[in-house]
Amino acid sequence: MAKSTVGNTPKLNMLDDIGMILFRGDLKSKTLQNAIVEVNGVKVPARGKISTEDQTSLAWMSPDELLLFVPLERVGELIEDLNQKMGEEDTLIWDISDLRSVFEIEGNFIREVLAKNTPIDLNRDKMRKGTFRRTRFGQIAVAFWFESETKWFMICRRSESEYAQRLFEVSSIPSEIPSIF
Amino acid sequence: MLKLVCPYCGIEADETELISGGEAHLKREGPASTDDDFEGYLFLRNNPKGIIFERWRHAMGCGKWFHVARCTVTQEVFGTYPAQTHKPPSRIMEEIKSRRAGQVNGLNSDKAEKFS
Amino acid sequence: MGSVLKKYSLFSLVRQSLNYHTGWERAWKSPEPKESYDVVIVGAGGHGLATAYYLGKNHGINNVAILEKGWLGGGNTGRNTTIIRSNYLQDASAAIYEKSRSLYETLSQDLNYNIMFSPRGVIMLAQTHHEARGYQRINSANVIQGIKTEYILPERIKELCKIINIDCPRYPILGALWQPRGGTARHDAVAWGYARACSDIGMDIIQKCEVTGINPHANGAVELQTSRGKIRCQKLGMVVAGHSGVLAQKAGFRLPIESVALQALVSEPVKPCLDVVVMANTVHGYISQSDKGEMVIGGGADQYNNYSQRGSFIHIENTVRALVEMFPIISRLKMLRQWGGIVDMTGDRSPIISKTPVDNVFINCGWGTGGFKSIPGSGWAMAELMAKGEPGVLASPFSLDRFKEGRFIDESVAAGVAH
Amino acid sequence: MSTRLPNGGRLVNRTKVLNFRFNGRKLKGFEGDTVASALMANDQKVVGRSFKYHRPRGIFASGPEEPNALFTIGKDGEREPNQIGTTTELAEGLEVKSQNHWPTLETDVGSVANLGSNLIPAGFYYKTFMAPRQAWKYLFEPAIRQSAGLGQPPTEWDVDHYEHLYLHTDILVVGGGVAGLLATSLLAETGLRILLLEQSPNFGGRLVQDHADFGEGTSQDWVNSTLQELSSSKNVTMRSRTSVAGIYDHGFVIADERLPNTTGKKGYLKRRLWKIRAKRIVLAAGAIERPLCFAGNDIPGVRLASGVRDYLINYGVSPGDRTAIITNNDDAYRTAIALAESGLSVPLILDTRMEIRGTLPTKAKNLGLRIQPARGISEVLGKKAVSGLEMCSQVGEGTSLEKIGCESIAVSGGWSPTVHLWSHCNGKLKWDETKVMFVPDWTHPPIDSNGNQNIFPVGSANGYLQLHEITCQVEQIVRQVAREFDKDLPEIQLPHAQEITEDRCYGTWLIPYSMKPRKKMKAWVDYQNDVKVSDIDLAVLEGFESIEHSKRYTTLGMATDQGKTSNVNGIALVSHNLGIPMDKVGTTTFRPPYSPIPLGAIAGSAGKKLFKPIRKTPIDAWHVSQNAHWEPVSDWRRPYCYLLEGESVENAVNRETLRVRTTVGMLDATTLGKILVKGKDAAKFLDLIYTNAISTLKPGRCRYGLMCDENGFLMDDGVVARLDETTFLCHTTTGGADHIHGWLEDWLQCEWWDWRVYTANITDQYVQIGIAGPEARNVLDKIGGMDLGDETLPFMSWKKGILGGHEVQVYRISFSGELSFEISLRASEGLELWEKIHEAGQEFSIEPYGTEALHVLRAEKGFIMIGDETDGTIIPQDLGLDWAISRKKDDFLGKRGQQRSYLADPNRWKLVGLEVLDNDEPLPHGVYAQCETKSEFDHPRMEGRVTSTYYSPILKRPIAMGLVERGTERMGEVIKFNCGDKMIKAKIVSHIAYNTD
Repeated sequence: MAKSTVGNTPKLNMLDDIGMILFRGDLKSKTLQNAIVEVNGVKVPARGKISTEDQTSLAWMSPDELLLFVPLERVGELIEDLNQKMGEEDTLIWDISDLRSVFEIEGNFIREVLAKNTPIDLNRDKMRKGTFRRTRFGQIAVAFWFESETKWFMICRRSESEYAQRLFEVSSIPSEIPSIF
Repeated sequence: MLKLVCPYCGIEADETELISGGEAHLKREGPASTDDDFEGYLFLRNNPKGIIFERWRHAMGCGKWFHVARCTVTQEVFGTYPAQTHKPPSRIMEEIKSRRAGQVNGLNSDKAEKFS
Repeated sequence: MGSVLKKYSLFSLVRQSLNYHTGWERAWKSPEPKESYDVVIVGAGGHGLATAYYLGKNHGINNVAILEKGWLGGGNTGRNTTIIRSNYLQDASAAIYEKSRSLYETLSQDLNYNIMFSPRGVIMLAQTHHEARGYQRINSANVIQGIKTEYILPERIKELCKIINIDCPRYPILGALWQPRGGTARHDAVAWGYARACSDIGMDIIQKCEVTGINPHANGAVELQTSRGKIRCQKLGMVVAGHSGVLAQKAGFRLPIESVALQALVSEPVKPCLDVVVMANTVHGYISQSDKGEMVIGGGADQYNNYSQRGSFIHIENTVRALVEMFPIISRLKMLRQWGGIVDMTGDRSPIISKTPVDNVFINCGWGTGGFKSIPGSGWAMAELMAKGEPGVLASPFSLDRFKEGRFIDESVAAGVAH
Repeated sequence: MSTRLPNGGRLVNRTKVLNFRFNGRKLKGFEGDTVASALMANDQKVVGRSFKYHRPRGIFASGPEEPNALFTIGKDGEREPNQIGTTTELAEGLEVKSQNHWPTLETDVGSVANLGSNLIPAGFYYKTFMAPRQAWKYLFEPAIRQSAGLGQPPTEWDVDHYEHLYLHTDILVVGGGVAGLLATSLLAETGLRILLLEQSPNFGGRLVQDHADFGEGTSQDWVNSTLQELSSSKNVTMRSRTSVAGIYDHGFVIADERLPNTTGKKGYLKRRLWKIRAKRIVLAAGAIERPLCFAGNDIPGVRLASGVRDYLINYGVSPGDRTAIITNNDDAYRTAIALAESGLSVPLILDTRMEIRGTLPTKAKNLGLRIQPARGISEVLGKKAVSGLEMCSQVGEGTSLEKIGCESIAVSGGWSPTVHLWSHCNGKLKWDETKVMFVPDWTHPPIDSNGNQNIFPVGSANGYLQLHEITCQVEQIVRQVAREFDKDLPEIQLPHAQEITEDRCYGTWLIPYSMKPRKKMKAWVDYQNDVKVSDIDLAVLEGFESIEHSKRYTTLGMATDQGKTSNVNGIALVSHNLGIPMDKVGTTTFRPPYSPIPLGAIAGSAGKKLFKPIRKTPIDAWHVSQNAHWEPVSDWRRPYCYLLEGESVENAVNRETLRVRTTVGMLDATTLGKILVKGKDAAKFLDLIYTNAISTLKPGRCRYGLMCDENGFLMDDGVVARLDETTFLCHTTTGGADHIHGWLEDWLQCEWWDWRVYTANITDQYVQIGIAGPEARNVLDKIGGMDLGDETLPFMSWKKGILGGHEVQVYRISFSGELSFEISLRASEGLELWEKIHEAGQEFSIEPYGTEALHVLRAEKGFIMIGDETDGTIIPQDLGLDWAISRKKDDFLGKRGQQRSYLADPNRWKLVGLEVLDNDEPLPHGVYAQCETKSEFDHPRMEGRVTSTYYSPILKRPIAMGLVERGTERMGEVIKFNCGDKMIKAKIVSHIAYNTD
């Protein structure tokens, strides 16, 4: 039955200075896979996953798109490197560090707060560590993943950040969080 | 409220994560086409009361278009498949046949011929 | 045509009350189908019945059967939000919807059946500059078309509609297109009134009669296979809204039509607080309060092909969200019932009243989300087309060939919606 | 009198007294009471007035099926009409008001309608009020509206709030009665995710009040231990106070959770709308008791037998000292027994059946109760409260045999399974003649997306009323459900339920069978909507034979209870009238919601500032600081203009426009769409997307391009910059970015999928700053870092560089005719550069300008604006943009569409300028020009319209553009615009008004 959910309710913090690189190409290509590993030290993630090593995360966005999270100061050099390693292969590699906002969500009952606004299956056996889920949060497109039960991440378009923050705020009022997951 | 498996992401997507795009497998008619063919391409629709092959976009997800075989009466889904094809794959047609044994009348006759 | 039925009036009510209302006659007869008719109309909804009625009334064609797969008035006629207006932009639309609206004005008297036409006025809100300009444009066209509309400002809107939130934070109300003689009517009564009048002039309304096959070339006649036997006719009119494509296929042609679900809902009844019809197209919601006191609410159509008469909850949610934003007090009214209809959407969202590729087969469809308001005008125009074999002024622009020619009648151009 | 008994009431806490008011009167109840039980305990007989005849109505039932006890509850911003008293929990300080009467509940003027009820039967309004014609609008309709409606609508804004919650589950169990609890506890073993929802505050359903023992001990023990066991199951989620309202396709379910206000503060989370995806649904929604149709069956004091039992056992409330029972089944004897065991009097049990042999009647008999078989009620005595009844033979016409005094009558006409949710998604029903009820037809179940049955009714929802049957059947069905998940339930010992013998219910639809017409006008079928047996007769008589017709004609089942107690009786009466079986009459379609849900709950948290996202640029806060007047443009907000203190919008626009023309202005152009297109086939692809040739564009250069849809209609425009051989940056309109990106992807994914092109919508990555005006270059030079001279950066070219320390791309393009640059840089640095430019520009009197000045500037130069000059039916050729349509290309999107006869017609309306003759009078927006000739519709023919009209401050006169029939061939001609109250003449001129060379 319902447990009290008051205490350590989740907070949303915008993270600055995250470098992001858009990478479109044929994810099955050997050249691409090698280039990615060589440049980032992280393998191309499986479908619907995100893989992380140190400062770098690679997220599967679509069958021909990755999103690279890297230290901001290295974006330029990495893009150059990737472009060079991809050689003649068709790619689109672009610095999109400012395209989206990255949020860190910390606290308890994060699943419950998200479940108020997203139609995805947030049960623990479905939304697992390593899952990178693109979906909607209220009316805007976002993606979620997490490091631990009490530390999640969300990205959305920069221009929609305020909406995301406000919606999160009204969804995380301590006395109004149901205990579900 | 439909839910459809995005064949690219391999996950069930909620209708609110998707955008519908109407009948699939339309053949584009360009500048050389006749008035009739062009009208057919742009306007005339099978609009079946039964099984439709249609387009959906995983808009709040991977952004890809995919195709769905769905019954417009019962909302049964017979499968989804990537959009890069001119006709439904055979596994979809098999699924339809196995579930609708002997009553493919939901299918439009021209498509049924073409695809069976 | 001489009326066989006893006239409805206050006196007939008083007279019948003396024997506890056990002496009333059937509103319409329930005959067995004959083998052949001059005209068969498929579809006993508002449009089909109105077509039959005006075939008789305007053209003296009374040997008519109206076939209905289910119960009469059971399609979109009985499932809509009953809005009547004619503040359309394009000449062709303005003409037929205004014809329709003006027929509604006297329909109760014409049919001797109170269809409760209530010209309480329709407000279409402008909530972006673009929409405001669109409505000013419609208003300008209406001036020339002879349709009485007015572009009004927020103060006047608030006077007409006290419960509106005039300064919504997101989409402020900039103005509105106001049609004082638009309004509502009792939807079922429209079907029943036409049915009673058709039956009265000797037409056969045949319910639970599904058309299963059409042979357009049966020795100079059109022959229908139905669930109640074969029926022949000289001319066939298909007036079946969402099922037009299904019927057209039986006759051997395709239509520029897709059938989708359109949903509506009502709240529980409360005392009167909304005296006009309000349409808010930027946020996709419209609302009026029925005579019973229920808030009658509609919104945008579902996007995917659907024949199931039930739609997706997200559309209900979006519509309600929009209206709660516009009318904050309704948050505490409760949704009592929601339902869906199957509407037939054409390539330009305007209707089709037309000859078809098949001789002696005529079609009236594609009213999409605008069907109820057009019933009398549509029937009038369709009857003329079927009686003469050629379209009159009202029907002529709505022919099937306009898609091939690129001759759109697009009402969405001014403000983005067609309903 | 109905009163609180000294003892009993399993759900109330007698130590906690709650004060509340009913119509201003101070009353007391207990914690655990519903509003209805508290009112009954206070002997409130009349609780409301019926819809049409304003007849006094008393509490009739004890659950959501209640047709009568509807109240307006709360005050001010908390006030909510039409609350169901039988499901609303009592709370301290509650303000309860009865509804639909004037001036008071006791003396209601509206009840004159009751006197004339014979004159106004079902559908009377269709037959009258037709003359004189105007009278409907001005007299009859207002009168009808005023008397209709139930509660008063709220007048103030809601102080409380709402939210949604999505949950995915393997199995949803609807209903926490014995069947639901048992099903959940059996399924809990499987480890599947289970969600159990119960509409009332308490689990157990009817188990405890109807059965003393279940399982090892008392039924209450069983409920308690089951709940305890379930609450420790990790895979089970349970919620009470949560009513499942609707089931939609693909296992989507909505449920309405009522949250108690635990703190008593104003402005709390009042409702939570659950949006559930369930793979399988176990429907244990129970059943609802039916009333019987006899004369006077609506007089306050007549109640459902199950309700009487609930009030007695659950709340310790006596329905009155003497309760007569009328029934056609054995279950009502439970009420008789319970009353007798509480020490209350049961003077008579009328049973319409001939033979009565079951366990329960025998027990009643042994208690010394008087049972009268084959008897009915001729008429109930009393007006605002029951004072007695006249007994008659069931088979006759209703001759009174005996008068019985009583204050309360408990009615049972049998039970109807709650099949609403089964039916929402097309599950069919069948009439079970032996059980006398509509039961789920398992051969036509609702299905999931795979075509498999996804709802499994159990217990009384499936037509099983006997406890031992229910347990067996639950187990059997739950096993089947588990197997669908490849789970096997272990062999288990079901809780023991005592078997009792019951005679079958007998379908008694009229009491007495040959009821006279006069009595039929007093025998109610739908209590709230005032539908009588005579109304159903009338509907059938007039040919409204389809149940859908008779429902709509009589309004049967269309009240707030949606016919929960009346539908089956109505169907039976139609069947009886037509002489056809129940199955053939059929049922009306059940529609969501099962119980009404507040519109606020449906809207959820998305009110006020969350109604729709507002997209903001990184400069937004700066705009706010400069007193921006906003305009929504798609989801963005953009400054329309910036208001100086005391300045009007009009003056601000003029000032900003002149600023650009005379010195320099700056514009936040961030919202313009920016789509990257890259790949070996990018140029070939864009040649098909745009009407003009893009492949011939050189890297470093820009070109204005047009996009059409396949109809040929102009859809979007913008500047394309070629970044390198294979990379293009396509600018779109603000509103068009997402749509155009989707459009490009659509063609790439679905038509030309083997082409080597990638796209990306990178709009938000950049801030774009427009600098326009004669001093534009001077401002940027002052900031320094780039040579922006004509040689290095000619018109329609772009380059990269460092400006004021920021990496930028500078586009030399113009939408105003002035010297103009658009500077693009990463969004996070945008505000900094914006402020630098603003500061550097001070010596050139730089000012920000908004969208309206932008529009005036472009209109002065005759540039078109998507949405103003276009409306979805305009082709580029109409706008004189033939130069942007390549004749060399074989194909582009829209080319074929433009070849069609209507689009190729030389008489199409063309874009021209319009110069008003009477100088100061501007042309209004959207006005049409009319000719002397008539259209086919007999009104003046239209020959043109205004698409853009502004005051040009630089020209000091109004300017306008419009589309005019063959306009470009008619230069100098004067045409007349009909502006409603006057005609304005305008000369057709060039569409370029300013600086025409």
